[in-house]
Amino acid sequence: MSETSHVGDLQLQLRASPHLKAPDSTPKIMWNVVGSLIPVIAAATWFFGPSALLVLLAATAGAVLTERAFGQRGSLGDGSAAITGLLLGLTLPPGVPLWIAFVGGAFGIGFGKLVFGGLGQNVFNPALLGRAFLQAAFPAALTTWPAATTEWARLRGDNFALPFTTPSVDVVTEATPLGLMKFEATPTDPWSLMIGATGGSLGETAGLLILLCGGYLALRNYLNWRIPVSIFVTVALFQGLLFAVDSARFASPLFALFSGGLILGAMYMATDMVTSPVTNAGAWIFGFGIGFLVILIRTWGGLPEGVMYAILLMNALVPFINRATQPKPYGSPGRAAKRGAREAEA
Amino acid sequence: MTGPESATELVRHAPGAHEAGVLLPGQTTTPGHDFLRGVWEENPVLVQMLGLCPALAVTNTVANSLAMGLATFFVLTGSSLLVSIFKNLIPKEVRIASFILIIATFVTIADLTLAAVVPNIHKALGAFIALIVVNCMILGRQEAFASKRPVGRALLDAFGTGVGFIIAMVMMGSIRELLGNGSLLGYSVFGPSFEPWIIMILPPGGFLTLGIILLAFGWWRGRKAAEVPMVRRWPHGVASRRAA
Amino acid sequence: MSSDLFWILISAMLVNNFTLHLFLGLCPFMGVSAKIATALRMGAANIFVLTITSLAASFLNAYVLPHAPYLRLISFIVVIASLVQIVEMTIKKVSPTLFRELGIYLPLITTNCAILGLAIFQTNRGYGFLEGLAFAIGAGLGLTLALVLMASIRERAELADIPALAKGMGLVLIIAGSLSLAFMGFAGLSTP
Amino acid sequence: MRARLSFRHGVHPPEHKELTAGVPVRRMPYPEEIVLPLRQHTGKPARPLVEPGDRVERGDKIGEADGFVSVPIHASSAGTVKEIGLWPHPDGSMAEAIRITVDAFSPQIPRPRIIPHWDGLTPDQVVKAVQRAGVVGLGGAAFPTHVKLLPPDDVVVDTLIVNGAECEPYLTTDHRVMTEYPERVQFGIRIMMHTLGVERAIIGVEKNKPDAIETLERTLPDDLDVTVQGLTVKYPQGYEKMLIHALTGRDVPPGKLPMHVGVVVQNVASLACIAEVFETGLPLIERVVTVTGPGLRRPSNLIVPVGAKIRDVLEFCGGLLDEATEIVFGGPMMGGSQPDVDAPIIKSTTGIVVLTKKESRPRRTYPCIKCGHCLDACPVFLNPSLLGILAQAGRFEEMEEADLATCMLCGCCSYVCPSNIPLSQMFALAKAGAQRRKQQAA
Repeated sequence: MSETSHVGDLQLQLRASPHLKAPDSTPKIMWNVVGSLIPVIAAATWFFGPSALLVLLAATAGAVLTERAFGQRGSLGDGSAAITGLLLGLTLPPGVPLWIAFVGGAFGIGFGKLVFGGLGQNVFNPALLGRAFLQAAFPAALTTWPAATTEWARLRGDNFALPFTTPSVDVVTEATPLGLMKFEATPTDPWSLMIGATGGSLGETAGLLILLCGGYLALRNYLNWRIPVSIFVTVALFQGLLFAVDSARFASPLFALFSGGLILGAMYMATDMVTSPVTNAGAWIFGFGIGFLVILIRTWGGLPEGVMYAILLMNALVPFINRATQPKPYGSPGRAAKRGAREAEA
Repeated sequence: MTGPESATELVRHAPGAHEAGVLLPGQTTTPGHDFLRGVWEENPVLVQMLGLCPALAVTNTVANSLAMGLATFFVLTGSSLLVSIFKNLIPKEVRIASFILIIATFVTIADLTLAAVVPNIHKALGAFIALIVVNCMILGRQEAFASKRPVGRALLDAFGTGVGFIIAMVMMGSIRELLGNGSLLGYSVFGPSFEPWIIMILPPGGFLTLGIILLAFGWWRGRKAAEVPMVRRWPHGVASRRAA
Repeated sequence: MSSDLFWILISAMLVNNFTLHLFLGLCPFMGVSAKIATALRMGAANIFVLTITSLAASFLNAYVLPHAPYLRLISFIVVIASLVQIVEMTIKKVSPTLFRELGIYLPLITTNCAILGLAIFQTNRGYGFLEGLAFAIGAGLGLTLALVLMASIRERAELADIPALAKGMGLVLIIAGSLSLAFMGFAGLSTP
Repeated sequence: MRARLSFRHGVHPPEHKELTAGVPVRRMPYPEEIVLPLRQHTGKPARPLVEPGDRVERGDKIGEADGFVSVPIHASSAGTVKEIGLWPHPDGSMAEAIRITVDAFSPQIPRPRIIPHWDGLTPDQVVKAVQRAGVVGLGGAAFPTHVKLLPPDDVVVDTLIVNGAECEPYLTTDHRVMTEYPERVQFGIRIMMHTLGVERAIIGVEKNKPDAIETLERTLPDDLDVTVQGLTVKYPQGYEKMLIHALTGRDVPPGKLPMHVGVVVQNVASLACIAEVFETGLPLIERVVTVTGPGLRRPSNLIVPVGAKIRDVLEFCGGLLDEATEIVFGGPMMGGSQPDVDAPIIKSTTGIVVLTKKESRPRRTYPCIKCGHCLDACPVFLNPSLLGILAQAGRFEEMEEADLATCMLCGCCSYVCPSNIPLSQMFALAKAGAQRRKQQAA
């Protein structure tokens, strides 16, 4: 938006107002998200060994290479493809074959984002769409959770299975806390969930750390805090209600909050700016919907975990939510009515 | 926001409706074109987006696709033949109802035949055989073509459209079975170590497969358009009408 | 019993969504899903016709078809089409406004696979009168949900910078596939 | 009283007022030539009354008001009319202007004139006097002041709001007027309350000007209900609608004027100017201008004769630094880039801000990522994200349905947009387009 005109000895720039600009930029936001994931990645590597890094790398390579091949020129610089790859990697089990992680990243970027026109245009969270695709395509590989081993450097599964071949499962596997709860009604101690001493996907453990990293983004206004807060409150409320009804059959709210991918999903996936509502009222509704669906699927559905589907379903509703929660402009009758009601209350 | 004013307008919004092979008054076509049109250029599934319900629902294996394609081919040809023969006897007011009755009769025959000949496949296809009745492609050919043309032409058109439908069905079925099961017509292609892509035989796989085929067409068309800057080819000489 | 009806409704609406899981009613799903307002009306009209269909099918299954099972398909088609025709004429007489809102969609719906599909599925599963009704309403709500979701997404996508090769139905199918993937989350939804 | 006087949303750009906030107002010497455009206010331009070669004294009327929403133009210096023709206008266009060669040896004494005593005048006579003096709103919009003083019969005005918010970064004109001429401001309030017949006046000043608040409070008249209120420091606090909301809690409905909710808003500098009219009899021929910015050698607050060229003003302030890249007329949030340093200061010029490469470096535009920051910034509760997407898709009718008309082009959305989408620029274009369509339809 700038041009230059020569007047005498001066070279003047012409720009449209405003002539000042807030320091944030889209790539800065995106790379901050990537940076805030580094501690989470480190924790995953600490818990799951080199497999974690390999899987994250493969998923990110799938996402980034697809963006590079089919995306607009220079679109890698905005960092959104890297986020997609890393987040997808964090939702995968450590032992998953690398080719599967790669396919997930490629699918997420290709069909979750690029067909819609690239950055900012997609409807579904690309990382979760990739993950949902993998879940439907390779259910066995995606639900093989290797048990913790004493040897840190050992691979946690057949990471190096040849492309398109079935991985050979020769590791000892264990159920995730949610699986244990759902199919054997055995709750796990919430404290071990918080610090990450459990099995599961790379980003499903160490809830407290993810909360901290997400909190950093919220403080810098790089994510809308209303979404995670509303998800957590909804889940805690509904699970609390169930727990109060029958504490033997249903898990405690604390368990519900810290088990599975809820923290990662609420902090990093649901808050994806592109696929969440633009209005704050919409953010509350969006979060409530996710929380409600998580409880619905976890309690009454056939799957132990529903965070991914809950977020994808609410993603589909976002255009509708945006439309329903349009702000009432200054001075309009709608706004006057709202103010009147507030003053009557006061 | 205003809704469409009439049903015809609504239909015009339907995908591929503008190229749905609606005959314009006084328009003539060659027999060869009558046949070939439906096979590829105006393929009912891939171009006109008609008959999507079976194309997505039963194409998880090649065998199912083929059976469904043949059954539909049979119903389409039979109905077109009958409609074309009796076109002058059917009063205009009840023509749609009569078409549906004729189609339903042929579907019942197909249903009973399949049940007798290939009971396994008949079971796999389930209710979707009965649903051939409401395949808009078949009714569309009766309304747009068979009821206005001599028997021979009507048959040619039905053959072409039916073949086009089978091609699309088998195309979908092959992709889905190959990836979803590693086999074609039940014979393993990639060997036992192949990890099947289960999603391809699930409902989302149906949507995605057709979507990907259409994207590939779009890409191919885009490349062709980039090579030869040509005027959009309207079916049945619409372009010349526009020019006049 | 009433909870059974509830789960039949939920199943038809979410778990085995007519459009996204059973591929029924795809014509309106692809064709009339460009605008939310239109999609909502189409959905409402669908719920209405599905309910009538279910009632008609229950009646036919109970009293007519036991005597002539081979007439099933033909009688379904004929009865549903004529019923819808009668209802359409009645609405036109009684409430022209409602007719303007829904009327033009009715004849289109009659030859929609969702309608006949409902009658056949209802018969195959041996649903009685009330179960059939719950099934029809659930299916109608499911259709409406899918239609409105698709319409709202398409309204947004229309403003986006869609790559040339994905313009048109290719993108719509990819969106439908994604929706169908998301709806897989409802798999197995039933009483705990 | 409410704890925080403010409005919702808005932004906090860096203020940079420290450059000139403590610098007392100085008088700039007369330049060699002054240029007086006939269009210096909202409404119809004035008609010229002089011919080339005419001798004019300081304060002589040289342009006549053309209709009710128009004001006359006066010579700001003694001299000879050189030419009447097109000259660069600060809005970027070329406009009809009267060029006067300044008489370097004139003592610049105005012709003797009668100074009416304000108390003896009816409201109508005050309004006439204000119009005759060519007074316009000095806050930037340049709306003829007298028009605001004549509410229609069915409108009851109960409050005069005095705008001393000055929310634009860099600018300190109103700040200096309030601290250096508080009596004039108070006198202006007195005349204004008399004319409007209102009982109550509220002066709103952003809290970043404690000395101004303190000075005004010290000089408050005893016999009138005038109060000073400190406002939260936030852009655009000085916008009429935001200010009314902060001070009275009232919202102006779309398409209505502040007087329809019982309020008249006047800028402090305009009030001081009205006071001067009734003190000295001189029309509006000079004004306080903040000349500032990181690209300027000596940032200052100046009394500048209307019509002085930017070039002369900048030279008086020591000239530009090498890094200077852009000259902005008015504040940096809403002002326009100046293509030509020969354009003159006009009645509505609140300041000149010289920006450097650091502020004006071009930034890459990214697609909208729907972050919603613009919704949180928009002081009139629009959805700039949606409006921007509609604008890019060329859907101008739908933009109007999305309440484009409520947008006041404050620039908050563009300021916060991380994707650097020129939202307010697109809205300005769309609004202009809507205006055109409306005119064509009529």
